[in-house]
Amino acid sequence: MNNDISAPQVETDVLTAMRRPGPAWLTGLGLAGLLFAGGLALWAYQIMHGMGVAGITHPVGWGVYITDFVFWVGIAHSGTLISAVLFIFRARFRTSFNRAAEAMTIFALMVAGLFPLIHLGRVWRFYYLFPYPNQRQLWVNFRSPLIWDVFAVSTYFLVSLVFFYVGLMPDLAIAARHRSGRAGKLYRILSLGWTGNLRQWRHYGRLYMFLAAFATPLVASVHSIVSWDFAVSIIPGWHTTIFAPYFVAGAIFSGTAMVLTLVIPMRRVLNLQEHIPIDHIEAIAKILLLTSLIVGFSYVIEHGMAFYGENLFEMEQFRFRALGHYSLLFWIMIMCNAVLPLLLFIRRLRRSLAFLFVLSLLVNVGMWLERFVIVVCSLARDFDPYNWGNYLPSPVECGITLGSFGLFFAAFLVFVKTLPVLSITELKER
Amino acid sequence: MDRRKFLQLMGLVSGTTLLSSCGSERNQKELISYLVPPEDGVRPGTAAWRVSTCSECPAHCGITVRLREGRAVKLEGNPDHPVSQGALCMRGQAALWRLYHPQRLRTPLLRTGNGYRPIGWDEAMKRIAEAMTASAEKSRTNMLLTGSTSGSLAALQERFADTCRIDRLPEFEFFNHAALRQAYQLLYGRPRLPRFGIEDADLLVTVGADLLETFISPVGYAHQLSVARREKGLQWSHIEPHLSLTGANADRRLTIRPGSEATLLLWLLQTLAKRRRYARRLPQQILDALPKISLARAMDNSGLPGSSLTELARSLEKARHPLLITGGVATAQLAGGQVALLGCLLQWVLTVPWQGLDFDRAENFGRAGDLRDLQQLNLSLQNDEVGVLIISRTDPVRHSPQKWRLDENLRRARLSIAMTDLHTATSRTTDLILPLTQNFERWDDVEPRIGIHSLIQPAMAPLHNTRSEGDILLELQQRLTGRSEAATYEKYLQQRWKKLFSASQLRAFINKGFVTKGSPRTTISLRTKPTVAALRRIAPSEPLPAPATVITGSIRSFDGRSAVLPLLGEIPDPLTTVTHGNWVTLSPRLASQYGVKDGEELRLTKTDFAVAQPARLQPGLPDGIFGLPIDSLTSGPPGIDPATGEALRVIGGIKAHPTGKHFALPILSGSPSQKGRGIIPKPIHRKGKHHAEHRSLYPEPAYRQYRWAMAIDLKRCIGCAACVASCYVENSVPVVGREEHLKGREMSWLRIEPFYDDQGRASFIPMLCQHCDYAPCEPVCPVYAAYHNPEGLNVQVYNRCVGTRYCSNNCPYKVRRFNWWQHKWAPPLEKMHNPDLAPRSKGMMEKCTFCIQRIRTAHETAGKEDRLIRDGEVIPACAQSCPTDAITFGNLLDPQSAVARLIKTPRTYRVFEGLGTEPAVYYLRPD
Amino acid sequence: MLPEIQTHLEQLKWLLIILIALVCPLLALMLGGTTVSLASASLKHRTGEKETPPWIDGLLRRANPSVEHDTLVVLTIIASLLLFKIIYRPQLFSNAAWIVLILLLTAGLGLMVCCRYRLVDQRPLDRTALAIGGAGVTIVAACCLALACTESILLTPEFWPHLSHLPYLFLSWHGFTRFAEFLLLTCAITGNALLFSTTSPYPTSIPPPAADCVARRIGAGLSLGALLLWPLALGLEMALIPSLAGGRLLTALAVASILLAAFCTFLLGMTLYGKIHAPKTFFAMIILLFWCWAFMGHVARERTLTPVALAGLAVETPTPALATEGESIPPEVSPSKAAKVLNGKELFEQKCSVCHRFDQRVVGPPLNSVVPGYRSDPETLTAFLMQPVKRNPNYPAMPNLGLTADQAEAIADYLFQNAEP
Amino acid sequence: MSDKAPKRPGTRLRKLFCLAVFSYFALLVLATLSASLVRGFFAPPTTQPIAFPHTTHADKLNLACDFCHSGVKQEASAGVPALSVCLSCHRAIATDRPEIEKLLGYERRGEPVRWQRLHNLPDFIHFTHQRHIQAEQPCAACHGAVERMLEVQRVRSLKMGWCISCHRSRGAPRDCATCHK
Repeated sequence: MNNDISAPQVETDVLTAMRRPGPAWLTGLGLAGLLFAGGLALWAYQIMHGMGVAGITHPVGWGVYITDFVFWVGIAHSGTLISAVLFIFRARFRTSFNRAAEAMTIFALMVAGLFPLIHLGRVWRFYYLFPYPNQRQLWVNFRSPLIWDVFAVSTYFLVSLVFFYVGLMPDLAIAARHRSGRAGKLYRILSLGWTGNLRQWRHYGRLYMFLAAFATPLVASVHSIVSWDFAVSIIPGWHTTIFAPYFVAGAIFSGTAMVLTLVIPMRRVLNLQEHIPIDHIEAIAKILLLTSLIVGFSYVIEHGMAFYGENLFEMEQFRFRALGHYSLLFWIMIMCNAVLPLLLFIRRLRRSLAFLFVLSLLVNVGMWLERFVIVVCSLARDFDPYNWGNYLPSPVECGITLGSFGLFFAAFLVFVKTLPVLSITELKER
Repeated sequence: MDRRKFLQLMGLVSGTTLLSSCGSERNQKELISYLVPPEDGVRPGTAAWRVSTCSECPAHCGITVRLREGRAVKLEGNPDHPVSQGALCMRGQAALWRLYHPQRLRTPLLRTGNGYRPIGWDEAMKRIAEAMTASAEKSRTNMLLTGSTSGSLAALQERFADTCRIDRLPEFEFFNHAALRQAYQLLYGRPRLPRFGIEDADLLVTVGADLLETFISPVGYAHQLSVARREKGLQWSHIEPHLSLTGANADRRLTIRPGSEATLLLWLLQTLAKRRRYARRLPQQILDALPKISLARAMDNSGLPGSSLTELARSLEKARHPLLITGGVATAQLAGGQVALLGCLLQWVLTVPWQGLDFDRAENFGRAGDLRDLQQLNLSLQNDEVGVLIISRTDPVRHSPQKWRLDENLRRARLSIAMTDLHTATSRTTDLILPLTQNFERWDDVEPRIGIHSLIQPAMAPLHNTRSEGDILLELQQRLTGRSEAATYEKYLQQRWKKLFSASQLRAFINKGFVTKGSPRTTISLRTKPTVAALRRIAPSEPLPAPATVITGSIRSFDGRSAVLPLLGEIPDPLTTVTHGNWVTLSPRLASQYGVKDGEELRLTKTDFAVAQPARLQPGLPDGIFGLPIDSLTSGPPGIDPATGEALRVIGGIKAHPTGKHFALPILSGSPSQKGRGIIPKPIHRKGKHHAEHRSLYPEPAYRQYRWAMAIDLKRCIGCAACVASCYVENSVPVVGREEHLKGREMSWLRIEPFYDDQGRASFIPMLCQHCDYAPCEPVCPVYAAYHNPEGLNVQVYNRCVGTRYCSNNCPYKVRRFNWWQHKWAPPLEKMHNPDLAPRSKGMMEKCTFCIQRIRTAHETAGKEDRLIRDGEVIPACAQSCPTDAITFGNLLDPQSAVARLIKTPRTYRVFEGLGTEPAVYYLRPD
Repeated sequence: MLPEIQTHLEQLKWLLIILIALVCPLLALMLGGTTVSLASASLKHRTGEKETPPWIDGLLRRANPSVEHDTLVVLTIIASLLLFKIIYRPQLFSNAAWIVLILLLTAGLGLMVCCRYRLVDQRPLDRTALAIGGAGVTIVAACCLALACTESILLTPEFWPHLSHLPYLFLSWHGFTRFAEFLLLTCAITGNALLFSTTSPYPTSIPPPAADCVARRIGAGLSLGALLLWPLALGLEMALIPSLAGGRLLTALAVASILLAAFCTFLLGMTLYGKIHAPKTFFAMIILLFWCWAFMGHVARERTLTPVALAGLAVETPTPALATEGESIPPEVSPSKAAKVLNGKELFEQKCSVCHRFDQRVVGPPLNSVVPGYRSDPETLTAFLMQPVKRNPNYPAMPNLGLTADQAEAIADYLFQNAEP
Repeated sequence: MSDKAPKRPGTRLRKLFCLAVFSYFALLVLATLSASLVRGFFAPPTTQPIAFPHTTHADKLNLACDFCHSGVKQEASAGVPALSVCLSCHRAIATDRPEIEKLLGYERRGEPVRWQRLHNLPDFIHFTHQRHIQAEQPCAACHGAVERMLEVQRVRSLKMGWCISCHRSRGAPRDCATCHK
């Protein structure tokens, strides 16, 4: 590691990233905000007119909304992985990414939390989903995976928020010192009076270790619950026991891809090249390769089990996925998720930023399509051939999906300008 | 005059006040008191039943109308009515949509340019009277053309015609069975259609007659068929050139080349005549007059293998009660007269000994004419001989060939008047339109068969400013002759009924809805001389050149008259599952020849006949045939058969070419084949691999008194979708229209799924919520909207549903429907809502509830008498309306109940039993 | 219910209100004071004897102004509870439950008092004392919650019959809001105590000692927070109050107390900025808020517990005569009044004369034409009077007045006497 | 709030603070008023077309409830008495009173009386009086002492929680389909 950079140099580099936003940043924020506003308007339109404006129909009751929900919860998993799991493994390269990854987790979860409401037919009765004591003496149905989702995603959001904030406190104190006037005062308050004396560091260390240990099982549990939304049903193509590990691997895969997508351009724009060396990015690429292999293996398992078990419904389902109405999306998914990442075996490609950036975009496209194929194909061709039907996303659904991307990127842009993008304290330790 | 005063006049005091408004469900804010307390019946919250008769088609089935708060909300068959025995077809169930139709004519309309101006009744009557008197001076004749009329209205028309110097033209119906009637006239001198004794037959051979769709009395025949199959072991073979719902339900379906029915019947007659037993029944001159025809010629002419012909002849000989019926498509072609004659002759030989034909209870087509009379009318219109032309309850413009240009000729009449309740092709061309009161708003009686008088009784006060036809005629008579039979049509009815019935008969007539008066038993005898003359005239006919098109009657709209009802457009055609549209069917192989897929337009042309409709692939349809439902005919039939006056419905030598245009055809079936999933387990169950004996991890469901279950006998189900229409009306299921169907968002709680095997044989399965013991939809609903109640029902609590739609996704039968929109009911359709059911708003899931409102009412009556619900006390709307009693509903925990007994038969199975959902709907295998 | 209590019920209710309005501020002060002192004592205990920052001692000193009146508080609390039980719904809770509640409350108060004595003597608190004090505070708080829920359940008479079967009905969101309001008032009054009970007069030019400064800041914070949250709690209570209890008066009271809280905040602002120093008025304001809060409870109860609403509740166990305006609610609907004087004439006047006359037709037929028919056997007339059946079609059906046998007998005799033969 | 002597810049802050507190309280007063408005505390009492006093009929005259509300024993809705039931007595009695004048006016015009409904259940609920009367529930259990009310008012919340509690403690069926249509 290049430890020739002095401590104050690290501080000035990271904090200069937070100075007055340039025109590029403003246009980016404006565009993202516009997308998000468009998404909200479409959602209001859908509430006013009814679910009919969306493309979802009779056999295919779920469509783009649930795909987006699983996609965004998947993205959120990178934060926990990088900040908690790698912290426990004492991985050095973690410090380049953990702040960006944790921020990404929180914003992705905020976006993911919206979709269970958007896909509700009567969203003005959403409070039926929460188990508060009510005069009707009615509880929610605790056997329903949708209720598990409510608990899992909210727990995960809180833990990530606390984890992100605890990690941020020392950096806020540093930022407070460098800033004067109103902003400085705000940072001082936010850092909860962090003075950096020995006692505080002792507490901080212990707390951070506890939080990391506590967040690690979340990596596996939250996305397993999200996969159980499908696994507990009896629909061919959903009702398989492989879903939990398959979805967790998929989540980490798309999460790390999104980290790369965000960090690579950020590194160049905010010129933090020295602080995020190529070796660290190569380490992330290795994780990408590992999870891609797991996901590829899961595809093989899924199709293999269907034809091995000779279950009529499953065989038709997977034949339809590969050769049916949505076969193009299926093959793009296979290409993006299982075949292209194999190029990462080549060391030179692993270190070339351009290739990694393009690959990460493709991986996220692949992962979105994977969720789309799972959700839609299984519902399109299930038990009774009379009910087979196809599904075409409607403009409203696409608008709301773009709106969700708008919200995510707007939040990330705001984060970049208001909070230190890299963990200054950990960089110094390095 | 309301019903009570009317009945008091008749000296019968029963029934209730007809107050319309009390405690209507819409605005719950007010409790509106009565003026006079009702003796019984119309009390808020309880239903009253009123007997009446359906007049959606000339069969006139008996119905009972369910009234809630003075509104008609449901129609059900009148249990012991001789025509329909308690069942009702799809069109009968949808008749309420005609009563509350938003576009119903509300006032008389006078043509101004090409638009219409509403005018008052007096002005309309004055104009008609003046026109009739004026045309008398100008040596023009006034004419009255009506649809099939019977009972008192026919008598009044007779009197009206005599007194007001107006010619009463023969009645015009498109399905007027002219060829058959002429054949009977020729053979026995009785121009009537006999009642066929199908319930006593042990072998039935139908040639072209679509018994289950549009032939004379479909519901009656369906019921007779199911009784004969159940008790007499009836074997039924159907001979037709194309594929119809009747053919699909026959035990054996012989597809012959179109136009070869005459030679086939001739060969059958000839082979039977060889046997002494039958030869005795025919006089010798007739036997000699029979033209000779060899088996080989019959074979290549009809396209059937020799074995099936001989086998058919042998079965006819062996049967003790054979019955042969021709009609429908077979007699509606150029050689139709010969087919009818030979068919009736064969009937004489086979059926008369065991009295299979009953001319004393003949169908009431007595005064029906045919298209030749219409041609005559067209001619007299052309040379301006017609003064006032009154056209009532029929649509000649639509059903006459394009080349006659009847619509322009109508304008040459001095004054053309159309009496109808909804706009038709004819009413758009006449000068004056008089709106008629609907079936449920007027007093009347009809005579579906000779001797059977069936009552039409008002269920509610007329909705709009309409009048009954009887009142119109009486007022015209009053204006023209200064004297009328009676002040109003009700008084006329009273006088006539008093003369016709004894006091006890009258009481039964009012309470039960029908009376059967005995008619003298007469025997029919064969008139040999005209028969021989006719036989000599038979020329050997060649089959029509392929490819041919067959114009079929539609079970959804009869001859097109019911197509205007939105509910009938919404329910899919049983064979093609297409809704809201027109189509032409062709076999898959023919389609690949033309290179067309579902929805691509195909243009059929022959000399002056041209039709272009989207194609629909129909497995089981012979290769050289295009099936055209009657609604797809945009310009009337291609021509008429000069010999019999029937419209030509089978045309050979058709040239067809795809036009390249593509129509989005709303097809509800995802795939015509079961793909080997054993939804209807034909003899070869899926590859024989049976699941291990099913063991469940779940606790045994503890039902205490009731476990509601249903048994559906697929052998009896004929796929007529009467149950689907009944379910739509009973549960106020919204009609969503074509665009929503294209997206696959139909709302029917119950659907008929047609599946075809590789030989193209169709079988139907009604699919509804199975109310499973371990319902996959219940554990996944986050808010307990899908909930299992202690009586085994899977209850859907509408106002608790949040709309995640996971229940619909997880249901293997996909029977749950989601309200994508807030469905609006155009006024006055919302009056048809069943108040026992909650209105569903957008965002709610809904599904079949085994008519829980009926179960609840049964619980309340049983609770009042402190007893359990008896078997058969709860009948869901679908089971009640089924003509063949295929659906049985009851309590599984009561071993004596019908459904429990049915479930023990070996044919019982359940759909997707292997999934372990333990459904409560047991199906009985069709084989 | 003793007759004397029946008659003076109104006065008793006012007495109860006054008692509640008196007791609540005291109880609140005790509760608040003990909590603050316990907290500061435990802080002191935690940071060890030596280097406890001065402000903790300041806090300790302020939180225990005077202990003498504690015993007085305990007694008045018990008295008001007994009075509450007497006035309202003795049967709502079994006496045993109420006695247990009183004992618990006294035990809690006792624990708190003895812990405060230890604090007054400035003897360092060891762990057990802290535990006792904590236990005391929690018990009293629990009892206050129970009392708030009682106050709420009183406003929903429809749930009374089912309380024994479904005890969880006792807890309600409205009850919790009332308890939250009580806690807010406690914070306000404690904050006020900390803010104003300074050893040195305030404001003074010389800066007061550091210890007081922290205590004063905590006091200001507490009361400002309480006063700002008070309108929220009232708005919530208006939303959650059972439908029967709500009304214009109650809303007016709520708005009044919000304005009062606004005025208090304004006063607090001025004090903080040293403009005025008026501990007395501020304290009076808080007491007034307590009175408003208690009086709202009273108004709600008055609106709900009308005899009309209380009818038909306890179906199985016919309720003993409820203590309301001296009238007994008839157990079931067909009002068969206690048989008054067995005098046919009066019964006839009161019940039959409305529709019948002897000589001419009013609603029913003239009695002279009907009664002679029954002379042969009087029993049928009595039976008819008890179960009137519609006989003559052109007269409306005679209603069943639910007469008892002897009433019918008396009327029948009267009719036989007065109708002509 | 620093308690040092107020400095010049502090006043702007203080003005801001006062404004904030004032608007906060004003807002909360509005919130309370609107909460009461929504709850209908300010709604004018429902005025019936005819001021029918239950006190005289049910209490003084001791008429049983089902004399007028005849539907209560046989079927679901209790219903209101037909005009002829009122007129059977009031054609002859107390015809001078203004309310009876109104009644006779209705009868002359042949127009039904449109009573304002107080015990109003949502339209997805099915409630039968008959089953509750059969279970020996007195009318007062759900309607209070109507014979005491000069002007009929609702004294029960008629909310699901209350119905469920009664069904639970009396062992009546709690299957959703019992009440939900």
